[in-house]
Amino acid sequence: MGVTGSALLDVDRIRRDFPVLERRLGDDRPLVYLDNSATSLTPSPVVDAMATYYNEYNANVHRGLHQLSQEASIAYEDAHDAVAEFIGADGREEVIFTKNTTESLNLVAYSWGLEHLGPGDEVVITEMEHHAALVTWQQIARRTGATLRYIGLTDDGRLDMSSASERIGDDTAVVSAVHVSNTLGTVNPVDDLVDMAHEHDAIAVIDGAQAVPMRPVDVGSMDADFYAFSGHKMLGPTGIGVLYGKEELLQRLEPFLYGGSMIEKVTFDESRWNELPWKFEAGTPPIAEGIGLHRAVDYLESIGMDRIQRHEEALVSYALERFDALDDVEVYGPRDPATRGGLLAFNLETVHPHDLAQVMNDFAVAIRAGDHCTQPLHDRLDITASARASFYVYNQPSDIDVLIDGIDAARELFIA
Amino acid sequence: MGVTGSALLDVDRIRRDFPVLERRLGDDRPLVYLDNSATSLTPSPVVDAMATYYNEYNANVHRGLHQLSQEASIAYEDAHDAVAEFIGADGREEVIFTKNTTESLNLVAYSWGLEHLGPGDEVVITEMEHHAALVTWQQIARRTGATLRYIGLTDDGRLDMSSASERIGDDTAVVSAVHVSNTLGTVNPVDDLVDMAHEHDAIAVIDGAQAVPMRPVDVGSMDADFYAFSGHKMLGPTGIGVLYGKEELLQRLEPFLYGGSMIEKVTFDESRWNELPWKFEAGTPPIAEGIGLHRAVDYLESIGMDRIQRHEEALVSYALERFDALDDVEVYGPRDPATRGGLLAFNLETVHPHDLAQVMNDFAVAIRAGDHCTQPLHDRLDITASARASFYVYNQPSDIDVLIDGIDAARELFIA
Amino acid sequence: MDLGSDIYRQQILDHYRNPRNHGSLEEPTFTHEGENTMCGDLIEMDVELDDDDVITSVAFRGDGCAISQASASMLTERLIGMSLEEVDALDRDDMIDMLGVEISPMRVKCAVLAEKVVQDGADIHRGKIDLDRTNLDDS
Amino acid sequence: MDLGSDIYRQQILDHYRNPRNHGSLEEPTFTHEGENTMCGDLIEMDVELDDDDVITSVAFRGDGCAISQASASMLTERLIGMSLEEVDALDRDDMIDMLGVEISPMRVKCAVLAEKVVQDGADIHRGKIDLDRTNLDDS
Ligand SMILES: Cc1ncc(COP(=O)(O)O)c(C=O)c1O
Ligand SMILES: Cc1ncc(COP(=O)(O)O)c(C=O)c1O
Repeated sequence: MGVTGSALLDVDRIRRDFPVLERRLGDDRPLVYLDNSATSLTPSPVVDAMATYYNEYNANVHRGLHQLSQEASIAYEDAHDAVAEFIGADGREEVIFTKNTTESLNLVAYSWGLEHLGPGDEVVITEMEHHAALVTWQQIARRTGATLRYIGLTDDGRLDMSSASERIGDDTAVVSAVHVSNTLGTVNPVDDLVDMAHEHDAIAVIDGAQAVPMRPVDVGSMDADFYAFSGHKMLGPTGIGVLYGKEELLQRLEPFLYGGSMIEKVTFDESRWNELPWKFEAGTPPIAEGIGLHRAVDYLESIGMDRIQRHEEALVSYALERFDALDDVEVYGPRDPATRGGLLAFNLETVHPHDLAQVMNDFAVAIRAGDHCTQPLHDRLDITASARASFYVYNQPSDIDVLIDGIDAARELFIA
Repeated sequence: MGVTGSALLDVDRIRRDFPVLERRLGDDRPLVYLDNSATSLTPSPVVDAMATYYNEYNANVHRGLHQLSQEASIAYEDAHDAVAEFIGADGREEVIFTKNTTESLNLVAYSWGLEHLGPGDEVVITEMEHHAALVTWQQIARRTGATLRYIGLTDDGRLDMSSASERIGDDTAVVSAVHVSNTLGTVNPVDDLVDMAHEHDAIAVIDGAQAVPMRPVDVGSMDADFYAFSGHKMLGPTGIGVLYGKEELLQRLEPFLYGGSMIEKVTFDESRWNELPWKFEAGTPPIAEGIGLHRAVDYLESIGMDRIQRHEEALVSYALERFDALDDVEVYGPRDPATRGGLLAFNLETVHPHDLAQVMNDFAVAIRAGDHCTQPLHDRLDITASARASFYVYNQPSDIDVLIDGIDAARELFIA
Repeated sequence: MDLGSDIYRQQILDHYRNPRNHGSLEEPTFTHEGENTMCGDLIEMDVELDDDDVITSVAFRGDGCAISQASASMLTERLIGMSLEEVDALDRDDMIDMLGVEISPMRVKCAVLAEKVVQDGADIHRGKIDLDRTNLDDS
Repeated sequence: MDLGSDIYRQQILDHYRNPRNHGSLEEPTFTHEGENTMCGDLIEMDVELDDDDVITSVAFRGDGCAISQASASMLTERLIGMSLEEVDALDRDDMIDMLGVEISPMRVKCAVLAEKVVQDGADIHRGKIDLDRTNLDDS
């Protein structure tokens, strides 16, 4: 089948942890879930960890003195430690729990951006940014009078590094780039981008929403100033995201959301802030979700992020091979599986992606169709929408075969 | 026992839905959970509803075309409808899901405040505000040059309405008040405050974090412009809060967080916003949490909010009666159970509240000790901290008896 | 495999593949365009009225998914002979009935785009509203 | 009821009820104050040194929970005769050992406040740091 067996995970065993994979849809077909870039499925250990919180030590955190609150506080703080270790941060001080990647990026844009940006400053982002970064920097630039500049793309959907060199200059205040594009699959050279930003005394903000689930990430060696990702895309629950920030930057940064537990002392006239990371976690935080995310991190580590990356590459490689045999399908992004994440956006000539997704649904195949929150990139590719298949730890080569069958059926249906 | 039996809920039956109440602590004593104002316990139907989402239709929303995404989208949108009906809003357009009350209030302060406030404008809040409102308006006033003014309190811990009349005037741009104080228990005359704000063309923002769990709330008849509360205090999960806003106000309001799914159209240069309420829900929302909150609302409605209010009153009334017999205990806030919520903050002379909470923990009684995120109010009361017992649907008069036993034991231990 | 029994009924596929009244009119009484930004569906419609405001001919062009294009094609067939009052009375259910298949909530906008375009076009023509183009996401 | 077996051991209660070295010194070599804002614990300590920088007497006053006040009282007894180098070497575990009970993570700050106050006071006295008052929440 063209798939190197040894690169693949033990999918049969992993699938047992995902009860939703037992769903049968439509004509009694087993669910083939290929919408992982939108959100991953959630294994039982993660769901159970959250239920255990609710059923055994349901309490608010912030170091209440009673037993349940102590247990919840420790579990919630431990979750920060686990995430810090998972991404190579220096400690929990550098790990802020938000509600999603989007809030993480907004936190940076509001707290850092409103304070540091002004007319004459340039915000450099890429043409392949997700709306979470693109719209946010666009609007914060507008408010502050800063200028937004875009790093262009090569024809095969990689960042044009000569364009990057042109855009990043002495007026650059911040470089914000996606680590793995959720549409092109491109794995961007974030180490280089971070270096280029730092050479010009700009900060580097990396959107890791698609990277952290798929490959080993070390924010320390990358030297990023901020790094954002979401729990729900890495086997964790909805309602939680992460913002990594360098400790010395976070120390100096003004808070974003104000309220309980991010303060140290409040009077009618003024307030002082709590220590990191709590200074950036106002109000009752996502407690169950933090505990669930911790369990998801453990689950991913028990598989091994290196092995997950190889698994993704093997599936993409097989999918590209099968797609290559279809001459009415256009696949976007780089061809080399080693330089792309485990997702493929594509279009079938003659069949609108929405129609394709609907036909796929009859095959119990879940793919996404639309603009994947990268409308400007779609404009750039001169398309209004695309279909996208994205793979994760429970996917197997036969899922790709079902996908191809669905494409064949859709073609037949619409062209016949 | 001084408790009108008929006012009480069928606690035995309700308790069966809360597995955590089977916990035994310390010396093998059954948990007595009296920290409900910090967070409520979570019944099995709510935990199950979230597990069902993860185990049966785990998907992102935003109207993906595959079956799971359709099911998740409908469930998530239905949750908005259920919450809208529960609080008397006109429809889902008026119900924004945030991560907690704190974010809800920050949303208003940032989106409405940064646009409308400036030097000369006055923000009127109360001396009993929770840090979520107090710190937020304090900081947004500071940024915009607006002046913060406080409505004072009467000696028995009610709002001083003559002070309110003085503070709210033609320069007032916004009146922000807590509905039920989480420290004094006071139920504020929010209808009057809203009217006073509107008479001076100011908007009225109400913090309902403690009110919605305890009593029927109708934002429509109250005529509040914004109304904020949290899921985790009303039997729902962590990670979700609600902001109600009047539709015409929300239509005109600039978005707060930017990103996916809050947009309608994005180009490299500009963006247009999505319809309500999605314009204010950027990124992947708290999907499982919305579904859990929906189930919590159903649970509360199946009991009946009127009956819950009477239950709270009966417990407070009994607790006040027992506290009255102790002459070394000071209880803060109004005496009349009909004008206060189901919580009591107090201090035992000679025993520091932290020590009291720790002794209580030996009795398996969970109370809170500290400043309850109302430091300025504590300063005003001339104390650094207080102990707080707060009641909910699963609490019973015997829980209060155990609380009193704990107080007696603490006194003996520290004074002997 | 019985895909056709569901949303892509033969009829819809037929209209999608061979759209009726496709193209443009020489001298339309009014023309109006609308889109469904989220999905990227686009419909532009030319309408010709007689002196009694009854539709005598109609043509459309557009781009988008099968539901949006087929429903436009099917609607044009029904429009001929209709008075503008009858056009006003069309609603979402008429469109779904006309398509004759179950429309998932996610695709209702695709199904009603053509209806909104002709109704907004008629309203503008009669001076009832002032609008450049219909955008379903605004509603 | 055996509460005493746990955190409120007889010793702690005794020190809390009858604090040793409570009050102030006539001519302290240095005085320093510290607080634990979150809990509202406050400790102010006077220290007198001889020419070899050995503590000859010490007194404290304060307000707060039993752990913070008893640990201050117990610490003052141990400080007498200590050199400033020995004070420097005190750490969190010494305080917890001295209390002789399990300290939950939530209350560690109460247990170490007195230690931080005397250490910061000694550092200021020797010109090592510049600080108005110790605030445990800053650390
Ligand atoms: C009156 C009041 N407002 C706001 C809040 C903050 O709620 P959350 O922590 O869920 O944001 C609370 C809860 O602590 C509260 O009692
Ligand atoms: C690259 C990228 N950035 C940001 C996001 C936004 O993540 P969330 O919706 O969890 O905020 C996504 C997911 O859609 C993404 O793929």
